[in-house]
Amino acid sequence: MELNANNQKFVNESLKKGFRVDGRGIYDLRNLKIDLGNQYGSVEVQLGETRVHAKTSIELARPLPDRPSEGIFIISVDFSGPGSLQQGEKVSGPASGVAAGSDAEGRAAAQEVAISRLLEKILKSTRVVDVESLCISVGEQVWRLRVDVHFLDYGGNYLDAGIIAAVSSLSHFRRPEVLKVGETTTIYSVEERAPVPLSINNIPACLTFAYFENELLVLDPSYLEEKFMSGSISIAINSNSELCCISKAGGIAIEPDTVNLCIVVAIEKAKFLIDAIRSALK
Amino acid sequence: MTSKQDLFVVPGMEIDLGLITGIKDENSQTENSEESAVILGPGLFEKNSKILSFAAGNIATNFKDTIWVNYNKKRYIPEVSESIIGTVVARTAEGYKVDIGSAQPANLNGLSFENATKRNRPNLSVGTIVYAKVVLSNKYIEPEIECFNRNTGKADGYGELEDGFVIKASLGYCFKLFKGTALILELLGNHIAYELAVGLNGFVWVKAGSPETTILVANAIKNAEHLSESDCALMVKQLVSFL
Amino acid sequence: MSSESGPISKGIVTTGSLITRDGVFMKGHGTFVENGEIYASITGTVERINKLVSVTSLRQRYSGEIGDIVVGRISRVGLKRWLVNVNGRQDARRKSASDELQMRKFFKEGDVVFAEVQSVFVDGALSLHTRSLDYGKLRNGVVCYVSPALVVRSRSHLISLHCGVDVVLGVNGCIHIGKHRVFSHLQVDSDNDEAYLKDEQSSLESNTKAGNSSTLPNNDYSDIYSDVNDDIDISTRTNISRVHNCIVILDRLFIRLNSTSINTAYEQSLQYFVPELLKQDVANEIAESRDNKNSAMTFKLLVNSVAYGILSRTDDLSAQRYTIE
Amino acid sequence: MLIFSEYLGLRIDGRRANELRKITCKTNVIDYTDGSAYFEQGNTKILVGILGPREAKQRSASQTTQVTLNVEFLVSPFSSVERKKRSKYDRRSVEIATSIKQTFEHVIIGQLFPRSQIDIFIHLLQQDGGVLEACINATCLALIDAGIPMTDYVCAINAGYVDDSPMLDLNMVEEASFDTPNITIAVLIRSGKICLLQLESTLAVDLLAPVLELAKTGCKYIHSVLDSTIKESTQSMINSVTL
Repeated sequence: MELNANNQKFVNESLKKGFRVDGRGIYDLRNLKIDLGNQYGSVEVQLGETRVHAKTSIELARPLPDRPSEGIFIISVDFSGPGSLQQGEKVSGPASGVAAGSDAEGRAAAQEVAISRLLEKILKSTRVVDVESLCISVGEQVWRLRVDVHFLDYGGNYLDAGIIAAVSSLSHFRRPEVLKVGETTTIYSVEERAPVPLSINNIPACLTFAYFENELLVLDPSYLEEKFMSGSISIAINSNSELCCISKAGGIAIEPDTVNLCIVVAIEKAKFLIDAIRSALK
Repeated sequence: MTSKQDLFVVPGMEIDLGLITGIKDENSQTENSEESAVILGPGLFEKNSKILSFAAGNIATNFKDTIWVNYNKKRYIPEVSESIIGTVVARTAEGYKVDIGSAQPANLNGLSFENATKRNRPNLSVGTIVYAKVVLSNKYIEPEIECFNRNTGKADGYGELEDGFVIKASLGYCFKLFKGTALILELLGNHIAYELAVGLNGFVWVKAGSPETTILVANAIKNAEHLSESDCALMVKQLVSFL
Repeated sequence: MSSESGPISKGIVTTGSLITRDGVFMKGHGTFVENGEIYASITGTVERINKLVSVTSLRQRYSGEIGDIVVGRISRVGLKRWLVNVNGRQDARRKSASDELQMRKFFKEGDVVFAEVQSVFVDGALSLHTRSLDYGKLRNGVVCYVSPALVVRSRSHLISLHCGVDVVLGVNGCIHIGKHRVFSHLQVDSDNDEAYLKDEQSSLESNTKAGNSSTLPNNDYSDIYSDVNDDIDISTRTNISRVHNCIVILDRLFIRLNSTSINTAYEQSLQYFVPELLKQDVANEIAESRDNKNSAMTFKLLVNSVAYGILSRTDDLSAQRYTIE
Repeated sequence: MLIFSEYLGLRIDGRRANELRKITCKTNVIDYTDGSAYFEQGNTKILVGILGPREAKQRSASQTTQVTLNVEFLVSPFSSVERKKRSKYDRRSVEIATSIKQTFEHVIIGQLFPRSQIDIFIHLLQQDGGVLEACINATCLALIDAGIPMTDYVCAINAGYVDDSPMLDLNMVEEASFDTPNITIAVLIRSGKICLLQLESTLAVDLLAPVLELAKTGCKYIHSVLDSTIKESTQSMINSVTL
């Protein structure tokens, strides 16, 4: 309900003077809370007001015909209920340039598709989970790993919170141990043998910047900033500081060196996020 | 207005009307035998001759004939003569549609502004915010709001709000702020000059000299909702030190 | 005057190219200003009228001006107005004071209307009026769409070809080709009663404003608004479709439409059957033979340099459509 | 082994590292559209039709103060090796359509056409890598042909690293091969600003800058091709009209 022209003008005015509406610095992340659930692989992440829950589960399956030696890694994203982006989208106005009614829902639905596709791309392109390690016996039996990401409360910047939740959940998850002796493969139930962690190659972190008129940048946009931004760029960096994914689709055009600036800041902040995830999992 | 021990009710609890008389007896000592008509305020409803509460909150009465429940909610139900802050959502032929956080957007007639005539009427664009008063609210038709005081014809505060920043708060907190009894307002007032407009529909409009002071005031008010008075003073001292 | 003003580009400019840096110029249609410099926002030729710089393009949708004569089709009747689709940025509006039922007696959905632009709204919608003799409903014919740039804003928009066919050139690129409309009986009856002529020709609201109730034109004048197409004999029908195909060829080859170009194209097309007209080779022939002196249009050079694949009316998007030279 | 031969440095289709595939394009190819373009980049063939700006059809779009853009991206079943009927709403098509809509939303000068909509129909006839880039170039051409005011040309290209040397304009084989990181970039020609940037594989940070530079020169070349096509077709129109 705070989408009105006054707030839009106020957000822009204060950004010009280097102030953010929630008092943060330009490159400050909101405070991050990662709570591990009682089950392996169930994690809830709170980034400022944004709350996401991720759950990893596994089951046996036949491998895909064209990739007999690889396990299957599925990411499913769910926005239903309070977390959906349609909340509070009713209000129109020059602020979001969006008319009330279906158009707002249309725009929100497209945003949800964009977020889930990006989340999938980042997790797949950075090869967080080594799919070869999920193979039990080539061509017959593989593990089918599935991460469910539920977005619970929309406080802005779902993508970064979603990545943190998914990655923490994958690292925290334990699968039943498998012993392969010659032809016979025995799968120990959780009671018999302690479950084994997945082989995680590296932990990526995603940093999203929102930008406003004449190249004003802010990291980790909050609800209001995300509604009034003129565009955003998301940069995913893995644990050995390599670029894994960049997505800048739409919004006003920006200078190339603004992109480089974002990358430099992203590398710095990615280290911080990855350490936060690692310390939470100890 | 509330009796010494606040009687806390939960939804579905039966209220016996003796409460009004009971409280009244303590103060006025007059015996009130015959059945006087009782007005049920928000939070209460009548079901086969029993009064039940549908809200969780404290019972309150005005000792004469009305009894209601003070309960906190976020979804605003328009009540006549309440001041609210709304956002213009659409322009209609005779005025504007204003979103005030209730089920349906309210109608604001183009002429219901201080000295507005058929020819010179204020020209609000979509997205501007207005401070207005609810003049018509009933279950079946869209609420009606106005931006001027009907009897004096003056705006006295109502009308378009320029610039400033709007924050969302729960209705109960806004009610407290509206009455002006909240300590946080004075504490901030000692240090910063700021303008404030409180809408009973859960919006507070703040405007101070510069963006950073407006941010400070807005965040202070937002955080003070659940702080005790001493913590409020502490918080303000800390915030002000940053200036 | 241009000596002391800064350099200004001439001829064809494409989107985004700089026109002039000099602050003295004002930006006109088809341009935009970015930190003091004027850039072209569309592709076309630069036109400078002393201080005003604008870019005119041949490929833009029709955006109306006051006084334009347009041909359109009624798309909706309601809310005290007729909505006319004139292939413009917004549907044109034609106000009427009477209620819907009465309005349908004059124009209803699907009628082809011939009107003049009265005013242009800020969002590009036009308001039309039919307040002079030859405006109103067009019948007994066919409409075809050409690009608006080809129709020149001239006084005479009604061309009567000697083969008994009327061509109404709408500035918005809609052209109505129909049976010749005989005006005689109209003049005779109505000249004795000036008020009456004004009444049924002029738009309704001026009528009601004048106080007298909107008298419904009695039936013998209803043919002005009747939408019954009277039966047309075969020869006129073929003439109508011949002229139609000629206009389609002219549009394909992007040749300006005026009485001369249509007449000459019509004469050249006489040697062919009407359906043949739309075949590419026949069209080229017509174009070549059009090389007569008075129209000074050397088709020959034109057709060879621009080989358009011409869509034959009957079949769908045939493969020939995408042959690229 | 993607490099055809080591010492010659030729790629699998015989091109050098910074060579683009042959681009042929043509405007005004469909009659009943306001603007249309046929664009071929190597074996990727795209047809774009533009209708608009015209009266907004859906109710909601007719309220806005800006033009509403809607983009439909259709893949023809015969477009790639195996015939597959893809619906307009499968995820990849929706994603490409939204990327194009977002890219052009800020380039088209939308305030000139309030309450109107522009429809862009993109038809992928044949695909051989670089689909999103070719769609952007084709749409830019069609928009200019339709005379829709824009602030600049938008040219797009993909580039990447094959056997760790930067390559321009990757075809399907190069794009899909395992270890080639590739980026897609759309650039505003005049200001050199970046409209769209997508990287979907791991790439060392310092390798990004050179590939960005290479891609920008590629875009400049594409711009020259598009520009000459537009100039040619405008010139021929002017000739035939003024004749």
